[in-house]
Amino acid sequence: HQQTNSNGEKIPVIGASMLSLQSEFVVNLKDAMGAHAKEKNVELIVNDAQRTAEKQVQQVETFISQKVDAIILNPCEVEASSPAIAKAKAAGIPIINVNSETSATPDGFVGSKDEQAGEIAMEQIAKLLGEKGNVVMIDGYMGQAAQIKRAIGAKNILTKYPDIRILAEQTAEWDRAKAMSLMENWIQSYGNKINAVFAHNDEMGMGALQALEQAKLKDKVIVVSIDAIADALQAVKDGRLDATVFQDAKGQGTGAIDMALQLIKKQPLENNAIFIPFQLVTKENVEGYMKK
Amino acid sequence: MIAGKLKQGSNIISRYGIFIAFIVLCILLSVATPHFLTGQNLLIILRQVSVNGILAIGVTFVIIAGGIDLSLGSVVALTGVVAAGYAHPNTYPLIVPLLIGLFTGVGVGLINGLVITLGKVAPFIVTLGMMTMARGLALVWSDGRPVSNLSPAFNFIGGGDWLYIPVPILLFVLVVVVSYILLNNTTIGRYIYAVGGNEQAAKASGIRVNAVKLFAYIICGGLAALAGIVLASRITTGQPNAGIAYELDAIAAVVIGGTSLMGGRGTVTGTVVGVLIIGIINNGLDLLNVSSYYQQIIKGVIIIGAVLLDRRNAR
Amino acid sequence: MIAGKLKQGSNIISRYGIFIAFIVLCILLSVATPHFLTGQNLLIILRQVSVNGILAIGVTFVIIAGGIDLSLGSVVALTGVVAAGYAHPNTYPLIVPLLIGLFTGVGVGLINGLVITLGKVAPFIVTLGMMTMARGLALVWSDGRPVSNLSPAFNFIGGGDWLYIPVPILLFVLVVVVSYILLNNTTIGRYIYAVGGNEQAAKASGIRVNAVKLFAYIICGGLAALAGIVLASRITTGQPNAGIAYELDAIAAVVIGGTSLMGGRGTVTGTVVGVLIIGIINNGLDLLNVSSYYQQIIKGVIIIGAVLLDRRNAR
Amino acid sequence: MTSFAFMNKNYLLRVQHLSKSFPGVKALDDIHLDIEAGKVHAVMGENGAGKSTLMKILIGMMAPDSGSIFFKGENTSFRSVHDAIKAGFSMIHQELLPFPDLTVAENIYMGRYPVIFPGWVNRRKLNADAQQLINRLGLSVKANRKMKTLRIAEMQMVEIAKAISNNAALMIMDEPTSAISQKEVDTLFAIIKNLTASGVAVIYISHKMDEVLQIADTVTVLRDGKCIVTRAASELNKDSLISMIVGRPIDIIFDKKHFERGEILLSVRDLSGNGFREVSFDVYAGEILGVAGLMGAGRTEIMRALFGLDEIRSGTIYFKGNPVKIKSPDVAMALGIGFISEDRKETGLVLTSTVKKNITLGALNLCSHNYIIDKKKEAIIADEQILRFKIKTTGRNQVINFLSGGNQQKVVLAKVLLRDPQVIIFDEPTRGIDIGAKAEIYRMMTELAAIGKAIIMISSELPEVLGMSDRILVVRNGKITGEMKGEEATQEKIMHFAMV
Ligand SMILES: Nc1ncnc2c1ncn2[C@@H]1O[C@H](COP(=O)(O)OP(=O)(O)OP(=O)(O)O)[C@@H](O)[C@H]1O
Ligand SMILES: Nc1ncnc2c1ncn2[C@@H]1O[C@H](COP(=O)(O)OP(=O)(O)OP(=O)(O)O)[C@@H](O)[C@H]1O
Ligand SMILES: [Mg+2]
Ligand SMILES: [Mg+2]
Repeated sequence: HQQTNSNGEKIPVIGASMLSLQSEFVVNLKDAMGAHAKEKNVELIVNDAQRTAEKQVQQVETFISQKVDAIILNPCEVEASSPAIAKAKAAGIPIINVNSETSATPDGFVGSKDEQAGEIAMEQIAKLLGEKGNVVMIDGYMGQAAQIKRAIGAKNILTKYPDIRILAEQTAEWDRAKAMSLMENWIQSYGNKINAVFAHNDEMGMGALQALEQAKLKDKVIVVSIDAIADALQAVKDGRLDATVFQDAKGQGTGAIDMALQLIKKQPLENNAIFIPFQLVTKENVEGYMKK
Repeated sequence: MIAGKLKQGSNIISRYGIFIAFIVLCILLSVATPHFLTGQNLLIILRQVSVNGILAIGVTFVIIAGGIDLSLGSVVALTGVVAAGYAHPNTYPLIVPLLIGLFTGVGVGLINGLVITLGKVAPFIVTLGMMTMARGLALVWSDGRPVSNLSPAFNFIGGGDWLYIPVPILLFVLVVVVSYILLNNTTIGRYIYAVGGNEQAAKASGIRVNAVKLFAYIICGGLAALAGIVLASRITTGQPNAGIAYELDAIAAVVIGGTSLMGGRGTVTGTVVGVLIIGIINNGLDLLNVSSYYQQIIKGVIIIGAVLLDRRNAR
Repeated sequence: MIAGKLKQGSNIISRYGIFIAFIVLCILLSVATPHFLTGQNLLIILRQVSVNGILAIGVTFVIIAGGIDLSLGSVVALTGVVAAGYAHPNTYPLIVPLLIGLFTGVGVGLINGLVITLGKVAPFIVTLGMMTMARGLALVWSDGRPVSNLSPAFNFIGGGDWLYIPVPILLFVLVVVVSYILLNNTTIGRYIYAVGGNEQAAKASGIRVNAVKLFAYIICGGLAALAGIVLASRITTGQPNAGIAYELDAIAAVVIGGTSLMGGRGTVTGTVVGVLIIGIINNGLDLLNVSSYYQQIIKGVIIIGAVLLDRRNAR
Repeated sequence: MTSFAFMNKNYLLRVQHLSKSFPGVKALDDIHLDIEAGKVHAVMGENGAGKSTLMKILIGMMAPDSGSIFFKGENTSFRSVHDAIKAGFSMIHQELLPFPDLTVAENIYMGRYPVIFPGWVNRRKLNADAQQLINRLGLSVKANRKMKTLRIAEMQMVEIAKAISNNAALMIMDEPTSAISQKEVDTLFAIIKNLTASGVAVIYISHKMDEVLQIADTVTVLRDGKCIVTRAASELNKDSLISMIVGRPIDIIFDKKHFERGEILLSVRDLSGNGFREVSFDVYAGEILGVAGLMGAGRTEIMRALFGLDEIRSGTIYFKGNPVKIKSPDVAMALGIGFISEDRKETGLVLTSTVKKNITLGALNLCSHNYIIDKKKEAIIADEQILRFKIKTTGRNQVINFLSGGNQQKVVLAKVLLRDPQVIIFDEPTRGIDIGAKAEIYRMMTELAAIGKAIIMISSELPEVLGMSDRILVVRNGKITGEMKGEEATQEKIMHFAMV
């Protein structure tokens, strides 16, 4: 069944289970992996776990029964996706995590720490606020790893700034329309008391931004969010969004494929945990990110 | 005769039970927070409910006709990305994305209706399948990415004002008025009630049941498309993952408004009240800054409670 | 007599229509990929469907009794986090989290049932409210964080084997067998069908309709709890956001299996086939490496197609 | 109204070689039928003979397997009811087909609303026309009332109004009088006379011999899906008709014997509830207590309350001298009360279920042990009941919905009597039942009384009340207005108490 390349060698097959292909960042990540896999002449099977850890475990089981050569896991959850790691290891198939961590240790890791994103965003807010003011926080879908970690990161920073207060915190489930409604409602109850908005992703950040603009409050309120999706970068460039936090999909994707190939070829890894740091994107440096 | 009068009396109460629940809720919120009962906030609530409102009115047709439509949320996403694709600045005139979007929604409604009537498959399963399919199509069409950079004209639909009133509100009101007339004053509207109330009898009365059902699904699809366009315009992008589970809020509004899921019974005004109840719960809980977790619990309690109050009065 | 045989014959075809769809699907997948028809893969499919299977069997009771349960997915999350909370290593014996989890699910079912029967509120709206409430409770209970670090004994339920067969499969089979007997061979099972078929007539036949409905919702809640425990154990953590939209897959399986959403009609075997159809679609499309977007489209088509085939044969 | 008088020589409708089979039954077998304009053509036959099936084919609700239908000389076979109605057919169906949440006016004109311009309903005209029609039928109901607030008999009259409103050339009436009392029957007959005078052809189906002989010009008898005979009504009398239908003569229908009256089994004191007040009466073992009254008098409501189906507002029920609280039917049944409802579709049967399961539903204790059903025993019991009540079905596992109306009624009887109750309430027990089966039911009632059961029989058929009852109560406006011994009762006496 397995294909061979022109040299008659077996083409390695990598199975990837992705967090959600309805998320723009993950789509970018997938595309980066796909492009690099093509370059390296590897067959890449991509499954969409649709944010369900159980599905992710199932998909890894299916990869195992398909006898793929390596598995790339873009975990849905820290703990809940961990059984997938154990299963792959038990089957002797190398598995690496891309983008985020699980509690079980895989054979390799390429990605970032979501806490860091929250830290960078909140640090920027603190800076822009002059270390003083009221922040509202728009959470991702409650209970999901990214939501929990981004919130933790942000709150870690706030311990340093006693004069910055979280006025309200609410989920908008990663959804732009929901964030917009939430922001509209907050404007009603808090009005001018809001000095800054931290949204767990750019979609929600954009929603909040639009609500503020409609209420003609944008120039008084700072908005920072995470992911650096195209819309957000454009908004930063236009001076609407104050900052976003860039996560290097391309770096993570190519890194993961390379690491998987090394493991397939049983080459030793000089570093089995590559951390690709988040980067702050502001009007000053946005141009550089828009090309990426 | 007296029995008849009595019956009618109790009908009136049962009809207004949910209105009472609505008013009670409004009073409670006004007492709880001064920010609730302000003209501006009420306008915001109306704008916020307009997408769900348009969807709920659409599915009211289908539910009265004895069906259900679970594909609404996905159709919102699909029509949103499709319309947005033709709404970039300096490409097509505004009418193009609008018509293509509406056409997409109508097409989905038509397919739902055809499979349900000719294929004789349960509406639940057909529209559940369509929910998955339309979502897939939206993702394929947009390659999983938001379709942004839309023309100001397009964005006016969701974000603009006309005579100081937000356009989505105007559209919602228009939909309500037209639907009210359609259901109450036209023959096709009355046939929708008949088909939902007793399909056998409708057939025996010479009503072309399949045509009536098709009509209901097409209206529903078309209104879902309108909602999709309004939403895309409101958030200035076509999102392939927009509208997830919107159908549940829409159906909840319809049921809260007293429409029976068994078909044959229901009103547009009821649905409007249902939509407003859900809207003020969402708004009010945000205003009160109730924690996300408790918001969900309270929302569930209020929805059941409102309907319970309604039923209590009906007895 | 011959006439009777004939009638039964056509019943058999209509009954087996979905089986035929199932077998056709299996053959297609076996031809399409060599990985499908392997012992290991079939075992994987069975393990994968066991959570949805247990849920679907539970909701079969409710649907036959003429109701619906939309709270399943949230109950899965709630019972998962609650059970996990008592399942840390070296705290309580295994029986404690199991009983507390089951008790939670039964409690939710009981509340659903009581509001539906005594409050006379439509099951759709009650369980929709409960869907929101149970999710909120799960988040409150777990403070929005996964409950992890569970004992090996607890994790055995979802991850362990017994006589080479994964425990979730054994549990699923047990649930199927017991439910089959309950629905087919016991008086309460017969009453469930009667209540769903014609509530008035059931009442006039001396059946305590409310008690029967309560029973159905309690069974459903209890099985949702079992599914929640199996899931938490399988992913070795109680996840407050687990099980989102699981109710839709469960209900889809039931309807694909020929159970009528109008109540009064349906079988456990049908539900099992429905569950397997959904399971092999998910598994097969992954095996074939169909892109996730197209997967959704194809899945929708297959689900509608399978039911369509079934209905065609029924005529 | 159009006149078809000139077509009298030709047939308005001709049916030739019509056949229809369902899985397991040949419902119609090479049927011929010729219908003349301006005449009433009765179609008679036992339950399940194929009458309703034939009519459903004529109106386009079902397709025949073979055969042809000529309407006004043209070969027609309507593919939908829509076409048939447009061509000038209308039909009163055997089963009520109401739209419960729509108004009476909307029910009547459904599918044919008056419009201001196409598509726009003219409500004023709709209500006015409907009200006029209702008044003409002597019904005191407002046209804008919701259909679901009507009583069964009123709904039946609305169905009649609906059929008439179509100005049809051919009207099919499938048992239009099974749920209405004599007064309404008279109104209906007057209307039929009017219709035929203006050239409308009427196909009339009924199990009531007197009615048919009174109204019909021609009678066709079906048996087992075959045309047995077509005759002018003037050549027939009751006995010849009966023997044609059943295939043998049935001598006495009311095989009434009086038995020694035993203890008081059930007594009711000052019972009030929805639709009745301060009702008191006793029922003795071994007697048949007839309950007469006009439609909507509240008889059904009293019995429903007694059986625990409706709420009791005040008053006491004594069972064998002991006061009892009957909150729900299971309590009533445990005491030994059985209730055969007048509305088999609503409260009688689970239509999606089988004959067997319906029969045993109320008495699963007879064939179960520790809640586990003994299926063999259940099958035996079901078969016994099918035999005992001569239920025409393809088998015990046939779905009830596919049984003919009369046979469905027999299943209700079988189900209730299976529990062997001591007090049995029969609410319109012979509604839609054929003549042979009627005799059977009367015989059964007599037998039950003979072994000491108490029987309450609500009936709107006065001959039945007079022929069967030991004692008769008359109900008017929710109150008992008269009581008399069976042998002293006359139609006049009953009507005196029943009317104001
Ligand atoms: N849809 C159906 N499927 C299967 N069998 C049917 C169906 N409809 C009618 N039958 C059968 O056809 C036969 C004729 O039924 P039909 O309803 O025409 O009888 P009928 O003469 O009207 O009897 P009744 O006097 O009881 O109304 C019966 O045996 C009945 O069980
Ligand atoms: N609002 C209603 N909704 C549904 N059913 C109703 C309503 N009102 C009356 N009915 C039903 O109509 C039936 C007849 O009512 P009622 O008992 O008053 O008449 P009756 O004296 O039995 O006369 P008959 O049966 O001859 O019409 C009963 O079964 C009753 O339950
Ligand atoms: Mg008939
Ligand atoms: Mg009655």
